[in-house]
Amino acid sequence: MSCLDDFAQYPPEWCPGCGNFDLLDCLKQALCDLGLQPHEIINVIGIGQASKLGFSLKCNMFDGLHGRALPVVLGIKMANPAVKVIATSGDGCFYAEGGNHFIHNLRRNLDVAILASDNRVYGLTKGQASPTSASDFKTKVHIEGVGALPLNPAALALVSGATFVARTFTGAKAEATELIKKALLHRGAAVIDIMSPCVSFNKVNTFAWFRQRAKPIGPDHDVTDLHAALKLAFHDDEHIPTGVLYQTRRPVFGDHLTVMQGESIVQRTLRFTPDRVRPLFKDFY
Amino acid sequence: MSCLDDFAQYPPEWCPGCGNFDLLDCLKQALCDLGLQPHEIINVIGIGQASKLGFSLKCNMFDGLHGRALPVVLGIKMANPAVKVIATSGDGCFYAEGGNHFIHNLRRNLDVAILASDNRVYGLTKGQASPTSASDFKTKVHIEGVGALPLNPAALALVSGATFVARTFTGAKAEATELIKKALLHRGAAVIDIMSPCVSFNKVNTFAWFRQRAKPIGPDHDVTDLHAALKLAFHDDEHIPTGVLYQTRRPVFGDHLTVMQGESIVQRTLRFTPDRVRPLFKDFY
Amino acid sequence: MADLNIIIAGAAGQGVQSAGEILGKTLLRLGFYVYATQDYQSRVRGGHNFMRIRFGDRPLIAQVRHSNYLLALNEESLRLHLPDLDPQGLALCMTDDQGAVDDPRIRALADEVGPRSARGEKFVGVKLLSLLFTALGFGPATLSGAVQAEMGKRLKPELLQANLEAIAAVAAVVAKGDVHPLPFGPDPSEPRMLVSGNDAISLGMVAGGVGVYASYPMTPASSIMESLAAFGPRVGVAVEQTEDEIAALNLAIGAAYAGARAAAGSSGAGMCLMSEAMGLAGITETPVVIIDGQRPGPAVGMATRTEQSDLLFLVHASQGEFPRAILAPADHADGFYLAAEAFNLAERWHIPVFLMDDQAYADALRSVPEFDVSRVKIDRGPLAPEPETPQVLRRYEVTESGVSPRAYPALSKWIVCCDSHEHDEYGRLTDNLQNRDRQNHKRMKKLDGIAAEFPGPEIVGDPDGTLLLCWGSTVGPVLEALEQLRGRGHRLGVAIFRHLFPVNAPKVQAALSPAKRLITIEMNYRGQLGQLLRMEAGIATHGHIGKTDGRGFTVEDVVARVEPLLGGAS
Amino acid sequence: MADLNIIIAGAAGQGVQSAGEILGKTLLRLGFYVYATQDYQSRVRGGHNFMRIRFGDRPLIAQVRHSNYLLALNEESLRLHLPDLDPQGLALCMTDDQGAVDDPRIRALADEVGPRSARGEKFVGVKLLSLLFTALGFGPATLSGAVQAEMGKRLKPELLQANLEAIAAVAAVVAKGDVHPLPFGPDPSEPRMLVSGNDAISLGMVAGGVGVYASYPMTPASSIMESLAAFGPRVGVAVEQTEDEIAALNLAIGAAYAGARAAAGSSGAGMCLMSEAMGLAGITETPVVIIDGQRPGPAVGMATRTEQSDLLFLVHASQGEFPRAILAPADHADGFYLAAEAFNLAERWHIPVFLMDDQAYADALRSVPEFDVSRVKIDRGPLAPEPETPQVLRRYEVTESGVSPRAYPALSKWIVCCDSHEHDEYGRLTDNLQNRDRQNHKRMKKLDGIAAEFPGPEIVGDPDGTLLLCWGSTVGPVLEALEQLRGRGHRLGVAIFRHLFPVNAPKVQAALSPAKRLITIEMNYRGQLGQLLRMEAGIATHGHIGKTDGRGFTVEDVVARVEPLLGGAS
Ligand SMILES: Cc1ncc(C[n+]2csc(CCOP(=O)(O)OP(=O)(O)O)c2C)c(N)n1
Ligand SMILES: Cc1ncc(C[n+]2csc(CCOP(=O)(O)OP(=O)(O)O)c2C)c(N)n1
Ligand code: SF4
Ligand code: SF4
Ligand SMILES: [Mg+2]
Ligand SMILES: [Mg+2]
Repeated sequence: MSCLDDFAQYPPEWCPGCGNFDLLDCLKQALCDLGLQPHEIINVIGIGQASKLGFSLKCNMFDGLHGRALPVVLGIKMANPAVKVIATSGDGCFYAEGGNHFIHNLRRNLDVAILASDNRVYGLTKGQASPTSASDFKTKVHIEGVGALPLNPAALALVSGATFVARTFTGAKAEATELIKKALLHRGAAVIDIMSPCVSFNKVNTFAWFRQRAKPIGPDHDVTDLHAALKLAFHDDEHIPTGVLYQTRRPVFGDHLTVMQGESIVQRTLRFTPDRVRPLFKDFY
Repeated sequence: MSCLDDFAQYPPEWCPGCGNFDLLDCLKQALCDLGLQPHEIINVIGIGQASKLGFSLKCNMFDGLHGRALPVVLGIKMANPAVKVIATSGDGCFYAEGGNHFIHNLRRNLDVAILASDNRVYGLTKGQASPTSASDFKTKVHIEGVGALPLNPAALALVSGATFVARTFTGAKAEATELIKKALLHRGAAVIDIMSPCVSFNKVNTFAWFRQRAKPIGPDHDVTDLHAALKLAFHDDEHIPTGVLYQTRRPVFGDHLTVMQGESIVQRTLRFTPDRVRPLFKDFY
Repeated sequence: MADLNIIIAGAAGQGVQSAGEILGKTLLRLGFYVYATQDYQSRVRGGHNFMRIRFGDRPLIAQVRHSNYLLALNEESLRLHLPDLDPQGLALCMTDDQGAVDDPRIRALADEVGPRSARGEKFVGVKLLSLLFTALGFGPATLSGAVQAEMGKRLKPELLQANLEAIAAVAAVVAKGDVHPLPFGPDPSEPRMLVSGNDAISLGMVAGGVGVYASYPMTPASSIMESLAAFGPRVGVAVEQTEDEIAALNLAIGAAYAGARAAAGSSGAGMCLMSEAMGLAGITETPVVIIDGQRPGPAVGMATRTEQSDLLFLVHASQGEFPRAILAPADHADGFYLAAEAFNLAERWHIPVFLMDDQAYADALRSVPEFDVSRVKIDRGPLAPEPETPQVLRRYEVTESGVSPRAYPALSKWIVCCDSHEHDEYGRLTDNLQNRDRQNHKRMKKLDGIAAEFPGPEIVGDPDGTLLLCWGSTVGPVLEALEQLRGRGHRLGVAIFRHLFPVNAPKVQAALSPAKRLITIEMNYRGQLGQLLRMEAGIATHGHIGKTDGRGFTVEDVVARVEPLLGGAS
Repeated sequence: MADLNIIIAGAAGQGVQSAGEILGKTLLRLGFYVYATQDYQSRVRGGHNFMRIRFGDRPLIAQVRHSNYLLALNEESLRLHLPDLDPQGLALCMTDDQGAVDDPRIRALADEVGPRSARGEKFVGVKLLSLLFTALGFGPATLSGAVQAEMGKRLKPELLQANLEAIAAVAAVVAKGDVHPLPFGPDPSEPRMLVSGNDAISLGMVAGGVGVYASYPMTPASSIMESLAAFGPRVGVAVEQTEDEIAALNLAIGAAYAGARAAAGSSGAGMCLMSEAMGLAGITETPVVIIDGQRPGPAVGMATRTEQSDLLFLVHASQGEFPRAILAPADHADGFYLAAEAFNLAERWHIPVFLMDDQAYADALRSVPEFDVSRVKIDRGPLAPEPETPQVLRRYEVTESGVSPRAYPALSKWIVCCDSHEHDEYGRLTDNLQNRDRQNHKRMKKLDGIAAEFPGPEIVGDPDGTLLLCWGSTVGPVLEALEQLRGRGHRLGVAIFRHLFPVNAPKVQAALSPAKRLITIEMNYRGQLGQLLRMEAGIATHGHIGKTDGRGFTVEDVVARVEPLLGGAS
């Protein structure tokens, strides 16, 4: 049985042509390339079409609430810092309902690979605008267009403190696979904004639209330069630079906490006894 | 009676020396300078020491939930776009509990003056770290220091789409007053990160600490240059540039919506009749 | 009195819904009464969806399982729905989709029938409809007219032409023996509209003066946001899709404070996220309407299914204690009138008012006579007379009723201060003991006033036998089952609750006291209406018929669950 | 049996709390029983705060209004608290703070007493304590020792010296006639600790194995986060202050999924924000403990005050239906044992378990014998035996009890899939009808199992007269009032509820059935415990004594509210 088969779970239920099929392929390939095993990793998913990827990837999975994948990851990493955790969901999940957790967990430099499948629309709930929809995007709710400035995921990630920020496109599978591997290997908060076409509800940002605009970042970009990365993040919409925008090193969440060193809390919990409270009593006499 | 007295309400209950006294003075002065009247404006406040300013400023006031001032403002502005609205609260309220509303209402370019009194600590709840506390800030909860990267309010505002971004210090009352006036005159989302000492719980970022570091931005800064503004936002902590970092023009929330043109919804509601539903019935035959 | 039931079934993306809508609209226009329900999965392509479209010569209020026609868009649909098909019924499908299914009731149509330009998936719906229309004796012109009316503008001319040609060609191949004249005729006595439950609510909100609506997409509530957005520019409703549900209710509260009639809506998860702001509306005494489109929980639960399990949550949601009101439409007309009335209630009492429905109701299409707009009265509640000079309003003046006159800020000389803390009469934060008790009591006593305004349950059938207690989407099937069961000699009645909270205990007790036995029948596990009545009015119920599989009751479901409890005809 | 009650009162920032703590600790170390409560406003400087410190020769469980000594740090404090001072009592203050208040019980001290180095505001607390200690007959050495022990390390040597000199100088000026030997002695029979309610809970959580705690600051729950953070490095608890309460409970659920014992805590507003995640714990069957430190609502309410008005909210919070358990400590020992037990309950049943307290309990200091750690047993619930090869766990296997063995992901070869949708036994999303009913039933039937484990209420006093039903912080004052009222010949009992939900109806009915009359006494408006019992066990109560002014019951309050209901001695 090939490694890719090891990760195969239930067949996906997306629309034919959905970008998430490619994302699933790339993720499986990346996991295999890195020699990871299904029972060693945890995929925390939100709610949306993208997050349904979780049911088609065999590995430990926690399917949380819409917008709330990252706090679950934080809890997992506090309990068991060594485990490799992926967070998979869509643009609405990470940036609308989950916007607050997104920025604060990047501040924490939470050690997680955030795979944000960005189709610039709400797929699962049938076509409402997402935070990344263009200002003139029209939907049943936004009959006169969205109006608001689209949220720039890469820029938001950069100013919030992500230590790895990349952008790619599901149509560029080799690049996407490589970036996912890099994100998985990165120690710290790694964000990939993965442009992914929704064939059913986004008739603007189609496969062809992305294909035409996605342009790999040139070799002269200094990935450690925050302001250079911010310039790339604020692309004009005719040219969307893909690849690693930024990578740096900073202590990850927990590095400065005594309790998170050594044996994990989960392991300690396996054999703690109530006696551990005794030394605390003396403070109260 | 002087104009400042017109705006006087209940005496503040802050600790002597709290930066919010200065903020209150500056705000009153700005309102007077602009010739505004207490019954014409609305101050929407959150929960925290800073937001208690609302009880000491006589004008229409809506005291909302911790973190939720801005959605209330959005509702007010949908109902009555002409009214001038101020949102006043602290760093915890705007950037922690309210972080999601902060970024999304800046995307909307909601027409509001956001006065964020930033003492880098939770004053009201007695000294926990706020999102803007330094990484090495120690509290009863963060006994080993905060760890996370402090949130950079100005940078976050800039990438989120604020059309006016400024920074000031309560110790620089003339500057603060001028900036508040500019924010009130600005049409769109105006954010002022107002550094304000908390004498009781922040023994690091004291009045003297801010005074020493706050340096007005030089005249050669181009306030329309986003990337220049971002550079100023990412100051090193020995030199904090104050003044207008960025100002631009973009349609404000509602400009593109038919229903928000002309007479306000509140006014229309004063004399609507149920008959307005009749024309819709024909769609259902 | 007679009716027929048609099932259209297929995968998501195959056009079940558009076929169903054309059928429903056509039947409506022919003068029949229509009732249609939707059963769909949370996916955009694939899986299994179906609609039940029932029509007849009298008002229909429920779905039935038993069907007379099946339009199967794929093999799975044949397999799944043949068991419910009448022995005399017909199952219509394309030859390719019949697969290995064999049944004398199947009529399979070859793709080749009709013009070359009308081959393949896209034409299956219209072809099967043509079979159906012919079998029903309507003739192809009826369908062609409907297709032209419904899709004429959306389709390219050549595509429309292909559709029309296919309709005619298919109609021609239907065997004479399969054409059965309808056993009943239309009732063209009055014009009728075809509205979903959520349409009824949306229209009622417009009649009730909604000015601002805020929501975050969530099934089954999203369609209200979409309808109001579509109506918005025509009637003056501003709709905002917020970043989350927390923002939605806070936004509505802000708009209501400013003087608009405002509402927020979502499903149960959204109610959780709105719950803190419910308390904000409570303590600031801001009139706001909150719509809960229920679906099965907990958590994400079953996104596209139905349940009535949020009742006790909404009775108690948010910390502390404050007055609120909860309404639930029992039919589509209720949806309209109660939605409009919700704003009056909110503004008369300065409270949050909940309107609860559920997916089975929200998505059910029903033919109804045009809503009577003249029945909608507007009561904006007490307003403070304009002062001479600007001054702070005694916004929380302690009054007999608990309601204190309000003013619209920045529209008057009043300075209006609202506070989320306990506050004095002017809206100033205080934690003074006596003030707290005064203000808390002022708020809480509104509950008595509201309850006193509320009617008890409506009793249909026998009040003094077994009484079935129900609300919302459950009412329709229960009422139709009632007819059948009483027809078989059972002494049975139904108590319909529309005003769920606060409970008018004396009226409820009076209405229920003649009954020998009280059985709740609800789409939930614990019998929440029964729990509520026990808690609020000391009423002991004697049993609960629960349903939690996510599918709305059919009439047959109700009969099957109720009859065994009745013993012999009583 | 005797005790004395001391009030220390002043503005925020004047040191009421530190004076109170020194006094409490000293009394503790002298071998007295101590009970102290805190009354403070939501501000850091100014306003009016006070502590009541009661001590005696037997265990004390409640605060009383009547006081024997008043230490007034400002004039307002004198005015406010003199009315409650015993005619024989003493009011101690500085001369400058006496203002215009005139009362023979006042003993004002001139600032000049003591060394020059000990003048001004900072020394008021210690000087008044010295007056008090002398009047109580303890002598200055006791206080000096306490000050050295408590503040020796924190104070600069010269400041400490000034304090000690001031103590001695002040002691010397107390009039002989003001010194009254204590009418009771200490009980040094066992060592005792002085813990607040939240201390007891925090320690119980540590004993119960908490590994991860997440919270966002909110009075009165913050002190649990602060204690656990302080304990953290010593005992291995990781504490995270999250960006909001939503994150806090989702975090705890993640940690619990990973295999830690995890909890989240807040006050009522936080419960609102956590409510969606409560349902997540419900449907994913993740064991998690949730602490609600109640305060008066709705919304922001009264930040530093107390109330017991979240009960029905937490019984029903979150959409849909799922099992949960709710515990409430009735005293400080309960706080320890129930907090530990909460984790067992959560892990035995794979449910969210709530521990409810309130500000009056959270902040009340009480002397208690050391908690008996050997009483804490650990039960981590059913675990799946390790498989041979990696494979997906049947995490939601349908079992008799409703509990399915779990495994810790990434610590075993099991692949553990948990799902917030309705799911099959392996955690795969499905909206299949039959599966839904199976899984929903599997979860809901846990409620029966949990209820069966739960004891009924504890009955103290007469079971067959009037029975006062209470829980949480109300229990202490009610029990002490019981003694008084029974002493006056009333036939009265108390029913103490610690296991609030699910209700073990048979046991509750049995315990309450002998009573002639049931009266709930709670810090809320509607009588929520009574409503719960009516709803869940059909128990009719006959009255409710509510208190909603934000201040915990004193013994006098209870007596004054209960006695009129009792008629003559019965
Ligand atoms: C609290 C809550 N609000 C709303 C929903 C409904 N909902 C589910 S997925 C979704 C948005 C999906 O958009 P996105 O995250 O972009 O994912 P996509 O389907 O586009 O991949 C929404 C609004 C929900 N499940 N929970
Ligand atoms: C939902 C909710 N969570 C927590 C609180 C408690 N709370 C009140 S103010 C505050 C933080 C105050 O910090 P900040 O916003 O920085 O204001 P400051 O007092 O420093 O001016 C907190 C946590 C609350 N009122 N509501
Ligand atoms: S609706 Fe869009 S995002 Fe969802 S499966 Fe279809 S193509 Fe993919
Ligand atoms: S605690 Fe800090 S923020 Fe609050 S009033 Fe005092 S100085 Fe100001
Ligand atoms: Mg999306
Ligand atoms: Mg602050």
